[in-house]
Amino acid sequence: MSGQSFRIRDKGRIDRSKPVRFTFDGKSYEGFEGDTLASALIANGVHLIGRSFKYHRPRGILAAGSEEPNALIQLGGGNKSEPNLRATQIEIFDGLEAASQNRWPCLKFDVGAVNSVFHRLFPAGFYYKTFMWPASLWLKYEHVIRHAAGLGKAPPDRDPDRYEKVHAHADVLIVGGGPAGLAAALAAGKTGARVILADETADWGGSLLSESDCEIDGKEPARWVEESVAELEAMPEVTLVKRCTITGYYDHNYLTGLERVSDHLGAAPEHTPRQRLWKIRAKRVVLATGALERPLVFTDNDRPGVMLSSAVRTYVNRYGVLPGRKTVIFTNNDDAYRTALALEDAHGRVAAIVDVRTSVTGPLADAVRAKGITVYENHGIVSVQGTQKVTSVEVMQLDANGTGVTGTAKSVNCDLIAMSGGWNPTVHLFSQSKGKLTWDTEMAAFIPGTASQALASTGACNGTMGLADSLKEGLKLGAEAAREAGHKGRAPAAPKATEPEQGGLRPLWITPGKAKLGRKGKHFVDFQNDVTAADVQLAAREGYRSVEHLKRYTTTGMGTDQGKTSNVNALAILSDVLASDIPAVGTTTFRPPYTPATIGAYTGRNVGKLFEPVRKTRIDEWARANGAKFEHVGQWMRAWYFPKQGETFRQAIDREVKAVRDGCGILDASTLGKIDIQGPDAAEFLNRIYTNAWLKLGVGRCRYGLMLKEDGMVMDDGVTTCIGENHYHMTTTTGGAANVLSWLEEWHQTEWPDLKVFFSSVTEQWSVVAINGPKSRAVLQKLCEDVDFSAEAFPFMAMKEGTVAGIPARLYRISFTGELSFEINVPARYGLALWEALMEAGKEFDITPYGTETMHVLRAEKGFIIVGQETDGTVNPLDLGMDWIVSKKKPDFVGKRSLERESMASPDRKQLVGLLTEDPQTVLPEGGHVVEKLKPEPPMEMLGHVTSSYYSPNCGRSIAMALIKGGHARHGQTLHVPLEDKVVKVTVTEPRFFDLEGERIDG
Amino acid sequence: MLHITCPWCGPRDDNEFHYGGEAHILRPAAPEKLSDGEWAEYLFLKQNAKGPFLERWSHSAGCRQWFNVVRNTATDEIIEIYPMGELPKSPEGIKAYEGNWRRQSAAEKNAKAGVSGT
Amino acid sequence: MKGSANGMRALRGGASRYSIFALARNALSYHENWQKAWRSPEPKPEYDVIIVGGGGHGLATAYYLASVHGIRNIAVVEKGWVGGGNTGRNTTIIRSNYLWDESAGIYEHALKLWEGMSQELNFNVMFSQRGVLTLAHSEHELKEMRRRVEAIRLNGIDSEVMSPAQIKQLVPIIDTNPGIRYPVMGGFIQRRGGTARHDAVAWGYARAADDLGVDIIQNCEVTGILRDGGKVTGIETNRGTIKAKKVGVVTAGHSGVVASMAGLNLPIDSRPLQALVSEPIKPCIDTVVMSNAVHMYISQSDKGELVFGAGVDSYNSYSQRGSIPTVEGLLAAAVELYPIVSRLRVLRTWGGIVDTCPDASPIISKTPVDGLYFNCGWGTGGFKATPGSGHVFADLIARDEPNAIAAPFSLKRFETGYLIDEHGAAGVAH
Amino acid sequence: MADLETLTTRTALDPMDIVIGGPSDAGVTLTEIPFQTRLVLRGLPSDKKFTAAVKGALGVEPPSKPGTVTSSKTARVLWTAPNEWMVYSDDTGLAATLTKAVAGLHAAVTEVTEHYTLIRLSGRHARDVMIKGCAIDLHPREFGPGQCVQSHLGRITVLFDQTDETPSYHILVRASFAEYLWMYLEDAGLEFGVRIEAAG
Ligand SMILES: Cc1cc2nc3c(=O)[nH]c(=O)nc-3n(C[C@H](O)[C@H](O)[C@H](O)COP(=O)(O)OP(=O)(O)OC[C@H]3O[C@@H](n4cnc5c(N)ncnc54)[C@H](O)[C@@H]3O)c2cc1C
Ligand SMILES: NC(=O)c1ccc[n+]([C@@H]2O[C@H](COP(=O)([O-])OP(=O)(O)OC[C@H]3O[C@@H](n4cnc5c(N)ncnc54)[C@H](O)[C@@H]3O)[C@@H](O)[C@H]2O)c1
Ligand SMILES: Cc1cc2nc3c(=O)[nH]c(=O)nc-3n(C[C@H](O)[C@H](O)[C@H](O)COP(=O)(O)O)c2cc1C
Ligand SMILES: [Zn+2]
Repeated sequence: MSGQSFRIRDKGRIDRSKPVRFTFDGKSYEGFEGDTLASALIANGVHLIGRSFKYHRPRGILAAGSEEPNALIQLGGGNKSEPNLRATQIEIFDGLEAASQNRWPCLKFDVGAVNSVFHRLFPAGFYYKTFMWPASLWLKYEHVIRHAAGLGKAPPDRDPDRYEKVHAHADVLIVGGGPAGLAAALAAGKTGARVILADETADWGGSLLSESDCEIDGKEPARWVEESVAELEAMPEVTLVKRCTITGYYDHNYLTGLERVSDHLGAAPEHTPRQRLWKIRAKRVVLATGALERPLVFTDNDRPGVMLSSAVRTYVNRYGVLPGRKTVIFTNNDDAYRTALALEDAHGRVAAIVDVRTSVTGPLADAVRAKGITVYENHGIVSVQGTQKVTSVEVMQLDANGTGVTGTAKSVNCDLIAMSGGWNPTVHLFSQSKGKLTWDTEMAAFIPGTASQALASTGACNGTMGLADSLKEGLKLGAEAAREAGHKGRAPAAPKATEPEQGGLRPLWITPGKAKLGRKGKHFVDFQNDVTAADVQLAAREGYRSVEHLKRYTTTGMGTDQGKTSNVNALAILSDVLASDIPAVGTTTFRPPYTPATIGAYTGRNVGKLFEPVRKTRIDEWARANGAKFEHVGQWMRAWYFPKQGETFRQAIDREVKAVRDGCGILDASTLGKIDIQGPDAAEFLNRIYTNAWLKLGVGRCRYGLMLKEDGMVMDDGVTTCIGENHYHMTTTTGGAANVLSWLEEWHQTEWPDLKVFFSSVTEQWSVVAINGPKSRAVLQKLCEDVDFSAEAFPFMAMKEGTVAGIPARLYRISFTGELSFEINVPARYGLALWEALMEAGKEFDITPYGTETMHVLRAEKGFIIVGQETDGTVNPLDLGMDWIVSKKKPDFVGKRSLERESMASPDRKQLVGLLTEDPQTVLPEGGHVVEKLKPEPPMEMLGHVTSSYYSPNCGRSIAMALIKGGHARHGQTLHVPLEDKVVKVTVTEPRFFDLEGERIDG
Repeated sequence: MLHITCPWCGPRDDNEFHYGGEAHILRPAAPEKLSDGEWAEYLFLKQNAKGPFLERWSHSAGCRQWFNVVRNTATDEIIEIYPMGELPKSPEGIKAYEGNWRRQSAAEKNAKAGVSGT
Repeated sequence: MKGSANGMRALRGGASRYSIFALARNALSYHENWQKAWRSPEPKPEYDVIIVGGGGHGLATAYYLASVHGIRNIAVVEKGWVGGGNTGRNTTIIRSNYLWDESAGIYEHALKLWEGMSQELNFNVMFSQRGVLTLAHSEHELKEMRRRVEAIRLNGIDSEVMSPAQIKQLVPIIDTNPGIRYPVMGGFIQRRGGTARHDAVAWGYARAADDLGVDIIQNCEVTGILRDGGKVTGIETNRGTIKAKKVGVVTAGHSGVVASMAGLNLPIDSRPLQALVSEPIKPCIDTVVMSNAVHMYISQSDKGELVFGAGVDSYNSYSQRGSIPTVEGLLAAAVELYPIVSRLRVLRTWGGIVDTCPDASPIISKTPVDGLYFNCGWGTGGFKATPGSGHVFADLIARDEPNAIAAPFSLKRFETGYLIDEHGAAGVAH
Repeated sequence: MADLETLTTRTALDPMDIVIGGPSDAGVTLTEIPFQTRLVLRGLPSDKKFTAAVKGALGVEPPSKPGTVTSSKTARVLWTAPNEWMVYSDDTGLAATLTKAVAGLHAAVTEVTEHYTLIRLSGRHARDVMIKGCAIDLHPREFGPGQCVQSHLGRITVLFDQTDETPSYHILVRASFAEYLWMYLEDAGLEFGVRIEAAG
């Protein structure tokens, strides 16, 4: 047992046959499997674990569970390093590396501890009162403050581990696997209900594992736990999840849990997650989360060696380690006497029991006295000696009302103080569920009151503190929950349980010291954030009287422990200053997570390539193989341009753009949204949704349509084709597809349910290849025998079915370039084949693949808008000069009435125009702003912005479109686009630049 | 996470649904008869009730059907779910429906003049 | 009003000033002699002006009514504790780089006031101009960004475009690998933007307003708005009736509720907006970084927590909670852009109720009721406007006429259609 | 001029170059079932003529109970909405047949064979893989063969049904999201072992 000099020979549930080596701050130690880092350090006599946030006071271990505020650890190194872990929850494994935090250069000599020297300058909220003058210096002060911020460190780079999520459903979810939770699970499980039982620790049994003085059905409690767990494991519908903290209780019985799947193994086996986020929907929830012990607030109660009494018992009984050789117990209740007995039993010496109660009687007190332990009744600890570890305490008698001390101080040597200030039921989840708390005067604690979701609380978290009662209540509520979830069964008979009987407590929220509060030594309330009783009182004095103000002004309860050990003490002290009831002061809001939860677990596998889908067309692989550059358009990847070797962006685009107008170009247009619309009222429906007229579109004919929102602003556009009687094929913008379909459904279902029409998305049903340019007809004719391509037989805005390269196809003669153009739709599986056939057939015509950039230039040459580029949700059709598509005759369509407001036609609106730069080679940046009156310096009044701007090789100059104030009346004006480094002079024109007569459409 | 019972698919998590805001906003049948202010009532003004609130949801990741819900926006408790085109039946729902200011608005009157049912 | 070095001078109204010297002096008396930051008076029967809502905007309004307009008979009534609404639960991003002139006008007005606020209020609100960086992740976003940057620059507001390499230098923890789903393709920064200690803003205004005689009445919920004919005459509260000549309502998420007390309807939806903080860690990110495409933004507080926020939840609610998928989405985005955060832990999540307008711009307006004014609709981004909003709202109340900055934000715009649509243009509205 | 049969066809997942194979004791197997005929059928279940016409063409009435599947020799019909069904079949001419059958009624048939692809996930751990990304309760008490559901899986929306007790799930996914879903499922299966099978 090398070095483990504080290991108790015959106690604990650790596996002594499995020694484990670990390091703390670089020094190597040994513990056993089953130890936490805290218990293993205690076994090795290490008590100085960390430094506090503000004063850098030396700190040790306060607790034995997840409420620990002090013993925070940086675990592991490199990218697996993790800050702020509680030593009390880390299960040790071979090779574990732990380090203390928030100290420099080392834990024992921490320079930051000078703060402690100047502590009187740093009361609660001091920073609000200073650093204001001179103003410019605040940034420097802040730099220093920031430098001191934080506890541990983030790892340097990407997390190598894997996280999973799982959805679960339960008839009954039971949180907490102590006696109450196990009992509830047994009862619920027996009914055949689907039960999930979760506990945040590595072992079932909860507080039972820490006790040596009670029995269940005549058995040691651990035995009863083992048998119960075995029984539960045999039930097929019961799921037991260890190391799983239920972190959040959300609406409608939705809870989250964080399971630490392989943290305790050191490294996760391949493909096994490190942690798993459970998302549980439960018909009923039974909370059995136990209770947390409260510290006592006395002078220098933060010294290493001051520990919660129940934690001491846990270390002794569960881990077989002695947190001190000589203990002073400081308490306001009987439970700490069990600790005294446990210590004695483990050959630890109890130097004295200091009890604030005026007279202490009962079986536990008798037992303690029988061992010869001195009990100081009506006494308090008034000072603690020893900075890095307790060496002795001074004890004095309390005065009549407990606010001062009398008599002389007695000094007692000790290396451990085990304190107990009573119990706070763990009502966090109950309160998160929006249940109302009530104050229990006898316990001096908040307990669950009215629930607002389908839940029950049992055991210590319900204020039911006795073992027998907890078991009985657990069984009852477990069975009840299962019944309410629709299963039949009764609660099994409760086992017989015995434990020492306990009396009441005396809530004494501050133990007076020798001097007035705040003058000598510190009474800590919130250990991690260094909030003292004096700070709480100061805040109240300064008018921060709401408990929420108190929290925010002093930072009480805002540390990584979220005030599990401090909040009730703080608000009790506040209520005392305010001379108000504790329940009237109330608690701060309990928020998820119950204990801090790993960000990676919320993320799960939604990282890297699974972060978000990337959508690709069936022709994408050709583009990739042929050197295309891509751009993201919504979720889609689209070919942006196809550079040839050595070409610049501009060269490639110029080449593609010219190729289309001179010969023929080919574009993958598959991403366009497509909606199949059928039904006798389809035309009527389109007529209401689009701004133009739709009632008379013949079969085989296409029409361009514009959709507005009800506020009159442009929402989407596209070509819709009548492909049969009462049958239409609508196209939408790539980004708008999903929205448009929902839009149609919404109007149909909620406004015009009487219209007979159906919509179905068919976007990916079709691969769409657009072939554009004067030679496109010739290319197509080579591949297609069953369609007459003559301008008469196949006019602009017509659709025909035929066979292209042997593939059944729909051909649409529509054009986004102003050139002769066909959009060929084939079943998606043939998309690539079609593309390749067209490329082959087009060879002799120099067919040129092009991407979205060239498409944009070509349409801009013709002045066609792109929704989302020329529009941004604030642009109406009149602004775009598209009055021609807004029907004056139709009585109504979506957005019509809004267009009739005066503001919609105001001459002052931003209207679409063309801009020509003075120097034809200058290409304006998109997003540049246009001004009329140039000033040497901003600010200057802006007229609007450049929406589209390109070099047009077909025009031999740059072209641009812009939305500018009163633009329609400005044609011919000279304006300016002031850029960072120069001003560009522009002339306002029509937003059309090429083929103004529209002569090219027939090829 | 709210648990919303789609009238067709049954109870599902709220992220399967699309929220459609206040229910029973009737679209004026003769918008041209409304003043700009009255049209704005229909277009922009919200009831935004704290307490039982009548609202629309669509099961967008499921059957894509729209339906109405009475939900207490103060507690997020769902009180009633009922089909499009019908009125609430729960006492809270009826009270919320009848107390809605829209019943008196010009836009609503205009809508009622033209259509009935919804 | 300049700060004074000796710390002895009183605040304007007589309260003693805060300073390092005051701190040292009080240390000698064990901090037992600090005055109350503000009084807790009983409501008087009548006030010239009552401000409903003790958030930052309401308190600032009262402060400027007193300090600029000399009105002293003012009450701020707050149903809970001052700063307990969105002022106390926001992610504290401050910037003025908005697209539209009207927005730039009010937010820049605010930013200028921020720059002198700690001194003016004699309360360190820890305004920290650490810069607010907005990222672009696609060609499309780069273009949108260009549009904003140019507009901001021509409005005379600072704005700098940054390349991915510069971004990496400024924010070393960001992943600038071009192969990720949303590669960082560029960004722009407003260096004058940053953060402030949100609670301190409420406290600072409360203290300074109180010092000028403003009654700050907490735990006082307004339950009715009294009117006589078309004119406001006072308010009904859980602590009785209080008369007033003018009433300014600044209740953010609860604006609809209060409006209905006066028979008014607003174009506002109240929605949950969530935020969360990590455990405190040593400084690792010094700038505020926002990203539209992945819907998240991040900063690190002076205490060390990473502060995260995302977009607003989809449904109306007053429950101050919100839905877990929003949090999951936000954190996945965080890990995508800042891989090191994966092993850090979420310390606390919460929600606020934000008042969203159809055009994502606020309402600062007279109403059809004489003497009743509303300031609301700040939605997800009103913290940054706090001083500016209070300043112009005070002006509106005092003069019964909006000034040039406030005028575009009148309720009338919903009727006329002259909206200030920050949706399409601005994206993330924080 | 090429003949349809000789033309290259590409499934939604072909570009991924998926390698067939894997451990024989894998916990899950994955298969793409690409070109089975898939039709969206719309109509009013209350219309007797409609249900009869469908039965005539498919050999079975469309299920009226939400989330259920009916099947015949020719087709499987999945409920997707109160007036909408997804029809699976091996009959490539079924669209025409069905369209003809419902002609004149307020009904619609839309071919979506290529709009989607189908991924079969099967094996003793198939349910464990599903519940990683799907919030539907797939416990045998709640969900089994003959039932179908539309919901989220990972970050996308799918329609799936359970086809046997293994369990096996047939997951219908929009073609452009198929790569994502495939990667997602394969990754989710890693801890149980994944075998890729060719469609048989
Ligand atoms: C999570 C979150 C993140 C945000 N992030 C940012 C950000 O980064 N940057 C930014 O600029 N903005 C942000 N915001 C928005 C910002 O917080 C708000 O716009 C701003 O704080 C509003 O201030 P306020 O004073 O108007 O409202 P509040 O602070 O909400 O004050 C309104 C007050 O009115 C009181 N009240 C309500 N009803 C009554 C009644 N009947 N009687 C009396 N009193 C009443 C309330 O109790 C409350 O105290 C965020 C908001 C949230 C919720
Ligand atoms: N002396 C006292 O005053 C006192 C105090 C506390 C407990 N007890 C004893 O405790 C017993 C009551 O047992 P119990 O079952 O109510 O409590 P318990 O403390 O035995 O068990 C609670 C369990 O809940 C788990 N837990 C807590 N929060 C959780 C969360 N968010 N997620 C997952 N797990 C969580 C804990 O890990 C623990 O195992 C009685 O015997 C009682 O006498 C007595
Ligand atoms: C910028 C900022 C930083 C915060 N830092 C912390 C923190 O360090 N610890 C903490 O517990 N809460 C922190 N919070 C959250 C608050 O505790 C609180 O949850 C939030 O203000 C909402 O209030 P509520 O939870 O009481 O409703 C922070 C909040 C904000 C806005
Ligand atoms: Zn549904």
